[in-house]
Amino acid sequence: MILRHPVLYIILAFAAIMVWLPLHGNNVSLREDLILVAIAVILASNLNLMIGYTGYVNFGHIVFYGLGGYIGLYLAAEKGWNLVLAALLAGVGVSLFALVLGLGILRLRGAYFALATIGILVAVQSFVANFDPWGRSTGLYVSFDAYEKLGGARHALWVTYFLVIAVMALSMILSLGIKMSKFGLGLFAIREDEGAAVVLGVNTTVYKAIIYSVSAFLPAVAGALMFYKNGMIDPSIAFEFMLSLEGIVMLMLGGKGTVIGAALGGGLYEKLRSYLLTSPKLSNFHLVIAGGLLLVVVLFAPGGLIGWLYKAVPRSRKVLE
Amino acid sequence: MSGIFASMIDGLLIGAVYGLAAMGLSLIWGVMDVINLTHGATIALGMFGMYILFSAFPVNAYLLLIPIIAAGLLLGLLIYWISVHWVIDRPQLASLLSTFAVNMMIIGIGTAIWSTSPYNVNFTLPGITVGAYTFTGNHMAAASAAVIIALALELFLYRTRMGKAIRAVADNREAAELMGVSSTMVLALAFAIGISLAASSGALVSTLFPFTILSGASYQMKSFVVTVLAGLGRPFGALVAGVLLGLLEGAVTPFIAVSWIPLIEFGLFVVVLVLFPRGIFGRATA
Amino acid sequence: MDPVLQIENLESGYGEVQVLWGISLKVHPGKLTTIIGANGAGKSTTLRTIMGSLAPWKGRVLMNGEDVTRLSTHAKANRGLVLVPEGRQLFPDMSVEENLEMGAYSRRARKGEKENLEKVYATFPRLKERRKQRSSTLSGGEQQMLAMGRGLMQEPVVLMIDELSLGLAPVLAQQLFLSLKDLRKQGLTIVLVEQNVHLSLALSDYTYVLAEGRVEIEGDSHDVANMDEVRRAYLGM
Amino acid sequence: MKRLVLTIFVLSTLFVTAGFAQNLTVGFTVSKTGALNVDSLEQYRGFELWRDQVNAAGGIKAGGKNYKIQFVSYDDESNTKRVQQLYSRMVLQDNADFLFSPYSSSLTATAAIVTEQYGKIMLTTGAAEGKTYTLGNHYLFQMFTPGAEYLKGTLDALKAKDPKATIALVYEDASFSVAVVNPAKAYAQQLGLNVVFTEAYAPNTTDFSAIIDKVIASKAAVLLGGGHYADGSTLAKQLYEHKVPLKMITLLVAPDSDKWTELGDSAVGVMVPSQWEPQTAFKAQYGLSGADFAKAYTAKYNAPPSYESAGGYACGLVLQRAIEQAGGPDTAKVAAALNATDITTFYGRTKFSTAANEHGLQIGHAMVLAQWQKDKSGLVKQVVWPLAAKSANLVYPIH
Repeated sequence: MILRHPVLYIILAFAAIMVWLPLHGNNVSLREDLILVAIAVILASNLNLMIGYTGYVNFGHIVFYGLGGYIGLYLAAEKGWNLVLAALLAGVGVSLFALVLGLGILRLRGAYFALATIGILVAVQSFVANFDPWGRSTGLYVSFDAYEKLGGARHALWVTYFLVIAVMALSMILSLGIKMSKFGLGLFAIREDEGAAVVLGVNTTVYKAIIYSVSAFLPAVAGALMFYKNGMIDPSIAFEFMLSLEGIVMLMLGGKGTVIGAALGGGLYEKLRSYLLTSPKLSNFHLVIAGGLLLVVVLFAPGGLIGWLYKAVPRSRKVLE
Repeated sequence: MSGIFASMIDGLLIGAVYGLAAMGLSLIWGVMDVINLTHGATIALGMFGMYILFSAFPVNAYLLLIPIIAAGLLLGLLIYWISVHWVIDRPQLASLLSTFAVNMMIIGIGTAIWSTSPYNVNFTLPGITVGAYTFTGNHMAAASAAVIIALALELFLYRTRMGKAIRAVADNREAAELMGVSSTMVLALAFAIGISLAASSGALVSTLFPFTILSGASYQMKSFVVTVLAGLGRPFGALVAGVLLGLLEGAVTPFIAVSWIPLIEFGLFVVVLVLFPRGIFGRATA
Repeated sequence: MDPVLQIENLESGYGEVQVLWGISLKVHPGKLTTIIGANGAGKSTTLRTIMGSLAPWKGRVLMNGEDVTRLSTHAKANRGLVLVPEGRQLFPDMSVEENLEMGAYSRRARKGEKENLEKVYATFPRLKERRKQRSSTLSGGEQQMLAMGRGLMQEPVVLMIDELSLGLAPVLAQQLFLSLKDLRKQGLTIVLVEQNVHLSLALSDYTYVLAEGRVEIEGDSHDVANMDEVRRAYLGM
Repeated sequence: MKRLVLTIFVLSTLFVTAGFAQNLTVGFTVSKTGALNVDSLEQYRGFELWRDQVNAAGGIKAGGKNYKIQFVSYDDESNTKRVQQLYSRMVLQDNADFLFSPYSSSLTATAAIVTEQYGKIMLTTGAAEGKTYTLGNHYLFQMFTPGAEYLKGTLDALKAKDPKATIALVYEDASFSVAVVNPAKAYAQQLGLNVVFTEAYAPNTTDFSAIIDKVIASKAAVLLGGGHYADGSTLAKQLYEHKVPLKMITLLVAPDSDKWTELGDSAVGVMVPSQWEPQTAFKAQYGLSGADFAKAYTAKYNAPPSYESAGGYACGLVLQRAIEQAGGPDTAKVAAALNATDITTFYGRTKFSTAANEHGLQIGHAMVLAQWQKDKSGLVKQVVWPLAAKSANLVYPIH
C-alpha cells in the first residue's frame, strides 16, 4: 500500500536530488549546507510524530540527538567501532532510554508533559557535564586519524553525508508509514480526544510510550553521524535548548501532522536561518526575523505552509500527506 | 559559624530572588493558562533596564526598581497585545509558540544592541561579617526587595477589588464576565503584572552578578522548577518555593560539587511533576 | 407596558452545530417569566446567547428598547442583565464573602454593596455563617444559595436563573423557589429556566415552551399549564 | 575604438600589478560577543597590528613576489557550534590560504577539526590546551606554551615563600583550565604542597557564593584557578566582597587584561601566569623589538598590550617568516618551514614539536608570572617570577 503512495516517490526523488546536487561538480560547500538541511528535516519529521501525530509537545526532543551523538562518538572514536554500527547502537540505546522514560512521564498531559521534557533535557545535560567517561563539560574529540578508516577526512565527510541523507529519507518514510497504519490511527485518536481513545480501547499509555521511543531512534542515529562528522561533542552543543525549540518552529512553519509539511518546514527554516546568519546586513537580526515569521505563522496560519496549500489547492490534500 | 549554615543563608537570600522571578510566571500561568516563554527575555530586559537607569542615575540601585516595575507593566501590556491576546482561546500550543516567537525577537533585538557580552551594575552596599563569612549587602537588599514586592502583590490580590477580579478570572473566566468583569482587561493586567515581576527580579539579579542578554534563560528554567513545586497560580507559594529551593541548594552544596546541582534540581522537578502534577503546595482540586 | 428585555429571532449554536433556530421572547418588568422544554431544547443556550457568552449568529437582543446584541458579556452585566448560570459557576478558590463581593463588582452595583450584602445574608443566613469558608467547600444547596446571592448582589434589572433546582433535594428546591417568590413580590424581573415544570408553572406569570431550538408554545403560565399537550409532554398527565 | 584600447590598458594594468602584489587571505573568527569577547578582542588587535605593518611595508616578500595580507573574519559568539560552521565557510567559500585560531582552547580544538579535515594550516594562539595536538594532526602549530606549564611558576614561588600554605583549586570546567589544573595538582604534590580543596565550576557561572563558602570552610590560604575573563573577574570580585582571607590568588588569563583595573580593590595582589609581558625583554632575531611592539600597540589602541595581543602579533610574524622561507604560500612548503622553525622574536622563543604524537605542540616558549601591585601611580602589573626576569618583588600575603 505504501509502495503505491505518491508521497513515497516524492521522498525518494527528494533524497536523490540531495545526493546528486553536491556530487555534481564536487561542490563541498553546497554539501555542508545541505547536510544541515537534512538534519533539520530529520529533527522536524521525528518531532512531528509526537507533536503532529500524538498532540504531545516535546520541548526536549534534542536530548535524543545529543545522547545519540555521545554514544555514537564514544563507540566510534574512543572504542574504534564501525561508524554505522556505532550509530545504529546509539539509536537503539536512546530508543530504549526513551521507552523507559516515556512510561514514566507520559502519564502527564498537556503543558505538564512539555515542562517535564524541559526538565529531562536539563537533567541529562547536567549529568553528561559531570560524567567522566564522556569528558565532562569538555566533551569528546574524534582523533584526526579516525577518519583514515573511512578513506581519509575528505572521503569520510562524503560518507557521513550520504548516511545522513539516508536517515533523512528513512525519517520521512517512517512518518508516512506510521500515518497510514492502524497504529497511526490510534495516535490520531489520542491527539483528538485522549479520553475517547481510551474508551475506544486504545491502550494510550503504551501507544504514547512507543511513539516517544520511535521518535527518538532516527534523531539519535543522525546525532551519532553528525557529531562524528563534526569531530567533537560537548554538553552545550549536544543539548541545545534553542535547537529543540527551533524544531517546533520548523514544524509549525511547514504544517504539523503532515509528512511533507515537517520536511518542508525543516528545510526552509534551515535555509532561511543560514541565509540570515551569513548575510552581512541581516545577521544581527536573524532572531528577530525568524521570531517574527513564527509569530505570523502562529497567529495567522496555524496550519503552516501545507495548511495554506490545502486551502489554496484542495486537491493537494489527496496527494500530499 | 559553620559552613552549611552560611551556605544556607546564601541560598535563602538568592532563593527569594528565584521566587520573585517565578511569581511572574506562576501568576500568568494560573490566571490565563499561558506558559509565558518571554519570561527569560523579560528577566534579561529587567537586567539591562537596571543597567541603563543606573548608568544614567547613579543613585541607590534599589530605588530604581520603581521605574522598572512601571516600565515592566507597559512592556507586559505590549507583549500581551502582540502575542497572547489573539490566541488566548486557542489550544495551549498556540500561546506557547507565540510567546516563544516574541522571546526570539526580544533576544534578537537585545543582541543587536548589547551583543552577548557580559555587563555589570557597579553598585555595592556594605555587607555583614559573621566569623569567617560575609553576607553581601546587595544580596540582603535584593532578598528584602523581593519579599516586599511579593507581599505587595499578595495584598493587591487579596485586598483590592482589581486583585480580586484577577483571582476571579483565574478561578472562572466566564463567571467573572457575568459579574461585569472585563476579562480581556483583567488578563492584560495580570500579564502585565507577571512581566513586571519578571523584569524586577531581573533588575535585582543585575545588582548581584554580571549578566548578558541571554542570562534570563537560566532564571526562566529555575522559575519553571519553582512554579511546579509551588503549584500553578500560587504567586506567594512561588516565593516560598523559591526560598525553599535556595535553601535546598545551600544545604546540598557543602557536600557535593556545585556542577551536580542542575541534575538534582531538574531531576526533582520531573519526579515532582510525575508524582504531584498539581504541585506540592497546589490546590487539591479546582 | 414595554418589555424590559426583548429577544428577536435569535439563532446560535456551538461550532458548526446550530442549536437555536429563531427564538423570540418578551420579558415584562416585574414579572416572572419561565422557559421550559425538554433536554436539548435550547433553554440554556438561549440564556447564554442573550448574555453573549455564546455569540449570536442572527437576531437581536433589546434591553429597554436599546439594541445590546453585540455588547460583550461584561458590558451587559454592567447594565443589570444578570445570569445565575447553570452549575452555579462559583469562584471555588475564593471565600463565600469574596464571591458575593464579586457580585458587586460593577460600578452600578458598588453603591448598594453593603445593603445588598445584609439583604442576602438575611435571605440566606447559612451564607453568613460560612462567609469565611472557601466556596468549594459548601454543600450543593449552599452553593446554589451563593450563586443566587451573588446574582442579587449585582442589582439585577433582569435576573435570569438557569436550572435553579438542578441536583438539589426537593426540600431545598422548594425553599429556593419560595425565596424567588419573595423577590418577585418585591418587584424584581425574573427569567427562570427550569426542569421542574410543576413548580415553575405554578410560580410564574408567563411561560415559553421551547422545542428543538424554537418557541413551540407561549402564554400566561396558568393557560399553558392547562394545555393538553403541555400536560402530556411535560407534566406527565 | 578608443574605449576598447582604454579597457585593454586598464585590464592589463590590473593583471600586471596583480602579478607583482598578490593577496593572501588569512581567516579566523573573533568572539565579538559572548563570554570571551574581552580576551578575544585583544588577540584580534595583535593580528590587526601585524597585518597593517606588513601591508604598510609592501607585503610579505617571498619568491620574488609581494603578498599583501587580507583578513576574512566572523563573529563566533564564543560558541563552539558556530566556530565549525564559520571555519568551513572560510575554507570552502572564502578560499582562505591560512588560518589563525579563534580565542580559547575549546573553540580552537573545535576549529582545528575542520582545518585538519580540509588540510589547511592553522596557527593557534590564545589556546594553551595540549590535547588537540595529540590527535594526529599535520597542519596545526601552537604559539602558546601548553597548559601544563601555567601554574608551575606560582607553585614554585609559593614553595619558596610559604611551603606550608594550603591550596584551593577553583577552576572553570573547560578544556583550557582543566588542561592547566590537572598537571598543576600533580606538580603541587610533587613539591609537597597541600591541596585542600578542588572544584570545577560550569562555564558561564556568575554566582560563586556556594563555592566561596566551601573555600572558606576548607581554610585554604591560597586560591589558584579561574578560566577566562568573564568568570575570572567575577570570581575575584566576589572573593573580595565575601572578604575571603586569602594570602595569594592566581587566576588564569583574566588578570592579564588591561580591563582588570576596572575591578578596583578586588584587583589588588591577584597574579596571572603570562605568555609575555612588556617588561620581559627578549633579543628579537626576527621582526620588531618588544619595546617597539608595545609602543606601536599603545599608539594604535590607546591601551597597553596583553599577552593575548602579543601572541596574536607573534602568530602573524611566525607565519610571515615561514612564507618567506618557503618562497610562497604553498601549504606543504609552508608547513615544512613551520616544522623547521626555531626563532626568538619579541615574544620569546618559538619552536614546534615535530613528533608524530604531539605535532605542532609549542616546546620553545617560556612563561612568566605577573602580579597586580599598587604603587603611587595606581595599579601596575609587575613581573614577579622567575626571579631572573622580575620587575618587582612578589607581595605575599596580599593583605
